[in-house]
Amino acid sequence: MTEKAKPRTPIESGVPDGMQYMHPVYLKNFGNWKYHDRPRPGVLHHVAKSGDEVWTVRVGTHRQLGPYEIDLLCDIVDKYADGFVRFTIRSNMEVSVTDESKVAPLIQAFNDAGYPVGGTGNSITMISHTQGWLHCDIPATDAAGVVKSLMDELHDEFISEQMPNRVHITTSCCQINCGGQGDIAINIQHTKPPKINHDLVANACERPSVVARCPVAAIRPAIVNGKPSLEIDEKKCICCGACFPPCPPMQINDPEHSKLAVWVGGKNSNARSKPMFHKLVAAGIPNNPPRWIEAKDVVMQILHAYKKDARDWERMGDWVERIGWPRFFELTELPFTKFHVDTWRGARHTLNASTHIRF
Amino acid sequence: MTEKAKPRTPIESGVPDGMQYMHPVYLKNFGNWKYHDRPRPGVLHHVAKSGDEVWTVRVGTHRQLGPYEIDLLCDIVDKYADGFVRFTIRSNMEVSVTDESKVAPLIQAFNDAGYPVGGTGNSITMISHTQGWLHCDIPATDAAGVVKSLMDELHDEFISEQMPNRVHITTSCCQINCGGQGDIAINIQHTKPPKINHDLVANACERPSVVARCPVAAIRPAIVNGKPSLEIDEKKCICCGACFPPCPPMQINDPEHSKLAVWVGGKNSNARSKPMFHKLVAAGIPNNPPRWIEAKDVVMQILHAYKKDARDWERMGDWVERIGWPRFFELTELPFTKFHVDTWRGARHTLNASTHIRF
Amino acid sequence: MAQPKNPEKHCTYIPPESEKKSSKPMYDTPMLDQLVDGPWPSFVSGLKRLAMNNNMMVDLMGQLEHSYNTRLGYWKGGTVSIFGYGGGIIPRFTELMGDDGEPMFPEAREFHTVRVMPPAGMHYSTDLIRKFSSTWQKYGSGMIAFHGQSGDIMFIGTDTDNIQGFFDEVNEYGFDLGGAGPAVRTSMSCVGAARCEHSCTNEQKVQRLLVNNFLDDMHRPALPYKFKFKVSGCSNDCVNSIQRADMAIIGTWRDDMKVDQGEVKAFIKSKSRKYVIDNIISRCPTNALSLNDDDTLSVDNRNCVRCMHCINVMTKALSPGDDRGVTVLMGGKRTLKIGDTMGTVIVPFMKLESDEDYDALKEIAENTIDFWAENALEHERCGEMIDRIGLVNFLEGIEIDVDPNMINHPRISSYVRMDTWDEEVDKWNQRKAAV
Amino acid sequence: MAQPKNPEKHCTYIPPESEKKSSKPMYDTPMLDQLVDGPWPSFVSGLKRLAMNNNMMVDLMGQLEHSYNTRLGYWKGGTVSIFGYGGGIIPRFTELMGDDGEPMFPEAREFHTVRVMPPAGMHYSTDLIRKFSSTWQKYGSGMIAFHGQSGDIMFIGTDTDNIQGFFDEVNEYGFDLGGAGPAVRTSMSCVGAARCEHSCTNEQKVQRLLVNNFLDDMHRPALPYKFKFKVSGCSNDCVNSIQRADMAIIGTWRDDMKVDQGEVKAFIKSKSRKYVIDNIISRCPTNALSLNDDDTLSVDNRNCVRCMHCINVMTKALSPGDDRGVTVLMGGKRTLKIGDTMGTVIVPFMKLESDEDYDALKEIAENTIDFWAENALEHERCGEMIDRIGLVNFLEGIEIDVDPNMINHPRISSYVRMDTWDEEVDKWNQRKAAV
Ligand code: SRM
Ligand code: SRM
Ligand code: SRM
Ligand code: SRM
Ligand code: SF4
Ligand code: SF4
Ligand code: SF4
Ligand code: SF4
Ligand code: SF4
Ligand code: SF4
Ligand code: SF4
Ligand code: SF4
Repeated sequence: MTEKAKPRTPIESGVPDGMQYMHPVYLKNFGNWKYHDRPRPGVLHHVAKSGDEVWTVRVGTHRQLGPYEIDLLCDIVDKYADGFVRFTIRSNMEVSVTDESKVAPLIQAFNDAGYPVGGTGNSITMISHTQGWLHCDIPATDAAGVVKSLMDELHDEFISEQMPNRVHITTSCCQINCGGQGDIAINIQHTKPPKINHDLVANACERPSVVARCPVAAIRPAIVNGKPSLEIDEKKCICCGACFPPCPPMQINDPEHSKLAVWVGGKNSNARSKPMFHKLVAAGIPNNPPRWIEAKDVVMQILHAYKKDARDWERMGDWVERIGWPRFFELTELPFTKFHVDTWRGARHTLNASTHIRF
Repeated sequence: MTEKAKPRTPIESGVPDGMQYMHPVYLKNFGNWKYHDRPRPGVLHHVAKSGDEVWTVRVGTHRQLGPYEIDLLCDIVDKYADGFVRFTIRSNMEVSVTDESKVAPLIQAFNDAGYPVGGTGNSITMISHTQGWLHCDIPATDAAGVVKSLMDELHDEFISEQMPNRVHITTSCCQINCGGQGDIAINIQHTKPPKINHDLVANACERPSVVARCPVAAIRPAIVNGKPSLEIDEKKCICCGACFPPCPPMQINDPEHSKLAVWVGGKNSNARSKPMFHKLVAAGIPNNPPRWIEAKDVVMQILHAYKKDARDWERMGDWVERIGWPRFFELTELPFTKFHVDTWRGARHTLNASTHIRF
Repeated sequence: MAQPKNPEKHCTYIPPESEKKSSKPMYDTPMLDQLVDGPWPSFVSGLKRLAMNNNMMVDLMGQLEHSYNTRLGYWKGGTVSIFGYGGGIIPRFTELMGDDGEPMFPEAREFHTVRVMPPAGMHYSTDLIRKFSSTWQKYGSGMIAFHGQSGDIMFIGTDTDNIQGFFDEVNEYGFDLGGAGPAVRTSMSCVGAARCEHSCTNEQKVQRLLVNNFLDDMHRPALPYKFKFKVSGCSNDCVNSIQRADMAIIGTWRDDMKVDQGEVKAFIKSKSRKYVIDNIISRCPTNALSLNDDDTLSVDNRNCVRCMHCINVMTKALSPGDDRGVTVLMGGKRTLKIGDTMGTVIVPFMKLESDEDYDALKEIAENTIDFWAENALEHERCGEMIDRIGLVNFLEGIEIDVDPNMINHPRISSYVRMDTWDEEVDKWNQRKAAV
Repeated sequence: MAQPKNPEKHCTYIPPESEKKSSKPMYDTPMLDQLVDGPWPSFVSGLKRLAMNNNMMVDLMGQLEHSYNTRLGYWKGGTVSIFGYGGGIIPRFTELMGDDGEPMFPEAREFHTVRVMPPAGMHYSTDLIRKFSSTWQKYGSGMIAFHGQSGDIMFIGTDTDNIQGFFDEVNEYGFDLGGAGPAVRTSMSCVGAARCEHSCTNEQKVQRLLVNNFLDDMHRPALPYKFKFKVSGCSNDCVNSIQRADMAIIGTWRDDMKVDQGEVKAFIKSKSRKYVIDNIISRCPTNALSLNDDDTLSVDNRNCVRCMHCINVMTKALSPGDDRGVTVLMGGKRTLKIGDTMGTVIVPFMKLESDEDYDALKEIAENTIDFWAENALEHERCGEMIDRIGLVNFLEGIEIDVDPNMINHPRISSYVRMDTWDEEVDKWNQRKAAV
């Protein structure tokens, strides 16, 4: 680390042009691709209208890269490929070559360095990654650890294409859920209202904003021990933790009572069905570092059922729509409880108002 | 009319057993039917597991029958059939014979008496009928007149089976809508808040109930001219008329501003799609007795588009789901306005959150 | 329209003045007269014939014509009942007064409707219909509606004095009043087992069982609001029960549907493969049908949702299975206060064979009406209450366990507190173990 | 796991103690150590290698191990920025104090993240990546995340003093800070036109056009809350734009999709008719596909909703049409306050060819951000505002006409007042006439 640099007016250059760092064959055929197929898991083969072909090898990473990994990976890309890399939205690297014969050595080189090649097509690709205890100010769990534990388990599914369709898993380290919707989402669910650290409220907290932030209006301003503080109506509070980021004295995280919940069937694509939100399937799962085995078990139960029962091209959500939620709970052996019945605004629309029932 | 009978304790006999008035072939094969087909419009042919067969002729009526019609119809049933009749939920009569050769003479007899035979399968059957000006205490329009006008127009569609699937039309004489959901529903839509007759409120109205009845909390108790009355927040009021039945001084009906609105795609059956509510397609239609031609025109526009464009077995709602609402408005040439966008609770779920768009 | 060949036996027939029995002259009704013509039988001809019979109908036509001119209705309610009952009559008093403050159409100053429950399934002998007609000519206008939207025979048009006599007479020959006001209402069941191959239950029996169990709640209205039962024999739901009943009972089956592969082939032959793919295979809501390359049909019965579509189309080839029963849904109604609601699945499947089965259904209805009667606000339908208190609380109230068939999908909102998750899991596990 | 054949070139490699450059001893990290093994590359090995390089990472590992033990996080926010900008840095200060009130892991007492926008489409040369790595070793921990969920390169771990130097250096070689706080945020576009045959627009151009137009709103956070753009080249929406962007721009086409019937036949031959019926024909959401008896495919292009499914399955046989453009949706976001929302169609289709087309898109974004900035409550996302004020008012605010493509279906609630129906009809008719 160096001495302090003196202020300089920034060049507001914005988003850099991607073209300048792009593989030449991408540039040449920009907007003119014809079709693709997948010669093997982890490899995409795109054919351009010009007749050009390109093979892209997809490599799993742990997102947070240091100089060692960067050199290791870039050396491979320089030696076995053409010196260009792109990253996917899921922190996978994509390395392209225009010569088919280079594919196998490239894969070999990645594998020799311990990096898995896969994540394409109907595989389970890299789990979406958030900050967790490493960096965020509000997490109830870690991100990198959860991802590593699960990807260890899912490694074989990453490097092969044996699922009915692509599987997108997301994790998030608090209920805010930066990881987003997923075929399977592993999220935090608090089960106790925040403990208010009244001593800190007066300083650390803009009280009107916190009051406004609560989705169920459970917070009201109050004077506690003579100081302005807040009060929670615990009967109303749904333990969502939304008050915690704007007001750290609203201590929501709890080693015991911040549990994991698993959600299923989120889908962003418009293929076949319209985009769908994920739905709660399991909760009360201990937040158990370093390997979160209880959460992993739930995820594996779901994946096994999906793998066995779903049809080609059915995303997790499509599959459950077809077989119905009762069957989902039957096949995964997960318990169904009153908590599965939605209670939020518009909950009426989630009730089965039909005789469409499977037996 | 006779002299006053003196009170007698009622026999609380409840719903009479239908078996005692049932056609013998129904009784014999009760619960043991095998299949049916329709040899011609207006005729159902059911075959029992026993091998028994029955032909049922469906006849349109105007629901409100007097002694003349009752005798006329019963005479035919006695002479050409077996003396049994049932009524459908849509006020059609069903007359069964076990001898196929009786079908044609029976139909002939009904037709000779001016009664249409039809309403089966993919026809347009009788419109659901409510009370209207004839009897109800809150109607903004008539029922029998609207039904007669429309059925005159739809007569050919009643006696033939030329639609993609069965068409169920409903009408209602106020926004309460006793006629229910329909493939096409013709309902009242008020466009001015109730005029309060303050002189009457104190006597004729239980004020707290009316206040509670308003779906948007637009009514509050008030003292007007020294008497307890009510006040409407006209900005909030949605002119639904729900306050009128419990409080007749809330005069909502207006010869000019009570308009007709047409709704499309209601479906009660669970066939293919789950049951669906009908959706607004046209409003501001004058309430124009005795023949309501403007409303009829809208209905005919919709029916023509459906007949031309829908596929076999598609109910109105299924069809529009497939072709999309933009195309519906295009094919029917009905205008699309901001009023078509829902604003009621849960309206968010009615927005298109996808790229599923037809061009 | 061509002249009918036998005018006196035709629905357009109006008897000559000579046969007029009513003593009042007919009003000019130019508006209504425009509804005489046209191919559909005209209620105006009907009204005219009735007006030939009695003065009440003469004045009724006068008032109706007035409504057509002013586009306003002129009836108001009131209180009329028969001895021993509180409901079942819809009283109407005219509000249309002349300058003298007296009714403009005095003979129709009262024009009540009597709601009478028809035989279950709406089966009649012509004798019975004629009997009704003659009784009603004695006590009322002679005009009978077959039927009201809730399923009543509506005897329309009489005055307070004649109500009791009419009731006594029809009551003697086996008929009872229907519902009105905050009461259990008249019910409907589809034709079902009587003449429909799709029927999976004895609709009439269910209807009678339920309604006849609540006659006190029907005849002496004291519930928060109305409560309707409706019974359909299959998912086609020919009585619109899901959207129009507080408690809907719908027949279904649990085992495999029956397939006659010979009839499947015959159907394909008559219609073409493409037709079958486009109209049957790809219309199945759960992709449970697959057409094999040899023109036989595979049905994935585990995923079939008993929607009836394929069975409706291929009536000869396909039919419901043998292990039959019903699904119960609750909470359907029209629009007031919270907007339309549909019924929600409360009992995904129950057998209806033994007396115990029927008792169980009755008990569900009793628990529901009891809980609703105690917990609903005034004028709150069951579906509105469910919406207000939530399905789970409702289920607890009627002592039914939560079941995934009740929902389209589990919650999408993470806004929920789940401290007692483990207890709820135990409940589920115990239930599973008990099976 | 088998021993790697070249351990020094393997992701499990930890340099020997002799190569350690950091001066602090490593902490015992038994919890984290359990994450070293297993087939997936381990971030713990990564952390260890970084801790060999600098003390900040030694202490960072100490704090992280502590979190693993206590199951609690220990960072709090604060205010750190570079000269001239207000956002783009996520400052972190440790809250984990020893008994002496001093940080337990003092070298990591500050551990800020710098968000830098990557090249559009996330394309890199290895040179560029190596350059980032060496700059970050100079000013920070050396740990770089490719990428954050919003698309930033996250340079994780530095103190306040080093922020400006780091920025100046990367800024000089062409990179700028991303968004944080109530600001326009960093955006993403899919690989799209660069390497995907489905692409219907120039994703990178759209992304750069929009974001670069709002750099002031990105760098000097003063909006009600965050605002995200995301760009996908087709409905597969590989950047999750509908659910995760305030404004989503998605490529589509208006004319007929392209069908190569030869390839269709080849596909059927390789997979069987039944497979094609069950996996393609009957999966089309609008039944727009029909398999002809001669194994050709009919596409009902008027009713195809461009969902991409059939094109995804038969990549060689089917492809998007030529008349391409984009659909714009607004209001997607995660869960806070009102529950998750998805974007709603605001522009069903617009061409993006001429400069005017692109200007029109920019104008829509500008109008939206202006209207939202003026009308949103504090901390209210665009989607929450739309939900609160209603779609129609929002459209009026941004001067876009209502269109039936914006809704799944027209209103089902009759609770609406429509006095001005005729005026609205006139508007529609004028619009129609104008086309
Ligand atoms: C590289 C990447 C885009 C990028 O700009 O980085 C990408 C690239 C492709 N996607 Fe994607 N998708 C990528 C993330 C996504 C996402 C977002 C996500 O992962 O969170 C989605 C939406 C996810 C969702 O619905 O929740 C996504 C939904 C699809 C779909 C729709 C699948 C479906 O049936 O629902 C397709 C179509 C398909 O599978 O053929 C698709 C297809 C493709 C194709 C085949 C397009 C093409 O012709 O080149 C690309 C190769 C995919 C493959 O893995 O076989 N891509 N794709 C992303 C790779 C992520 C990864 O490393 O695993
Ligand atoms: C870093 C990142 C996760 C990651 O490790 O990748 C992240 C981290 C945080 N997010 Fe996020 N969000 C990140 C992408 C997202 C996404 C995904 C996306 O952009 O596609 C979402 C869902 C989409 C959306 O915008 O709704 C997301 C939804 C949120 C929300 C919920 C917003 C809502 O309206 O519901 C918050 C809370 C807030 O803003 O008040 C939030 C807040 C936060 C804060 C600032 C926590 C806080 O309020 O103090 C986190 C800072 C962590 C840190 O220390 O760096 N983050 N956040 C992602 C940004 C990195 C980047 O710039 O590339
Ligand atoms: C007689 C009646 C029941 C009764 O108890 O009175 C009845 C009888 C039959 N219905 Fe129905 N339905 C009757 C009202 C209904 C209704 C309610 C209504 O009319 O308001 C519905 C629900 C309407 C809705 O969805 O909004 C109804 C939805 C069906 C369906 C489902 C159609 C669909 O595709 O959605 C079928 C199946 C079919 O068409 O083959 C059906 C089929 C049948 C069958 C074919 C059943 C059978 O095998 O016998 C009967 C002959 C129908 C025909 O017209 O061809 N019936 N049917 C009703 C005749 C009404 C009339 O006079 O027109
Ligand atoms: C007569 C009848 C229409 C007809 O001509 O067929 C009718 C007529 C009236 N209905 Fe109805 N409803 C009739 C079937 C229905 C139905 C259909 C059904 O039962 O399947 C519905 C929709 C289903 C439902 O129950 O929601 C229906 C929904 C209503 C409602 C709205 C209830 C709601 O919760 O939204 C009201 C208003 C109320 O009860 O406060 C209502 C109220 C009324 C009142 C009592 C008007 C009033 O509040 O003063 C009408 C008396 C008219 C009269 O003078 O006879 N009527 N009403 C039907 C009853 C005849 C019969 O007993 O067979
Ligand atoms: S999910 Fe929560 S804890 Fe994790 S990075 Fe996002 S805001 Fe932070
Ligand atoms: S945890 Fe959520 S519900 Fe509870 S007080 Fe905080 S913001 Fe409100
Ligand atoms: S729809 Fe309205 S006016 Fe008509 S009968 Fe029902 S309550 Fe009366
Ligand atoms: S008309 Fe409807 S909205 Fe208006 S005051 Fe009456 S009940 Fe309320
Ligand atoms: S509901 Fe089913 S069983 Fe009853 S009549 Fe209709 S089709 Fe037949
Ligand atoms: S009944 Fe309906 S769900 Fe079952 S197989 Fe037939 S079409 Fe499919
Ligand atoms: S969104 Fe469409 S165009 Fe973009 S990468 Fe995915 S499949 Fe290709
Ligand atoms: S793209 Fe989707 S909607 Fe269009 S034809 Fe193919 S499957 Fe059907």
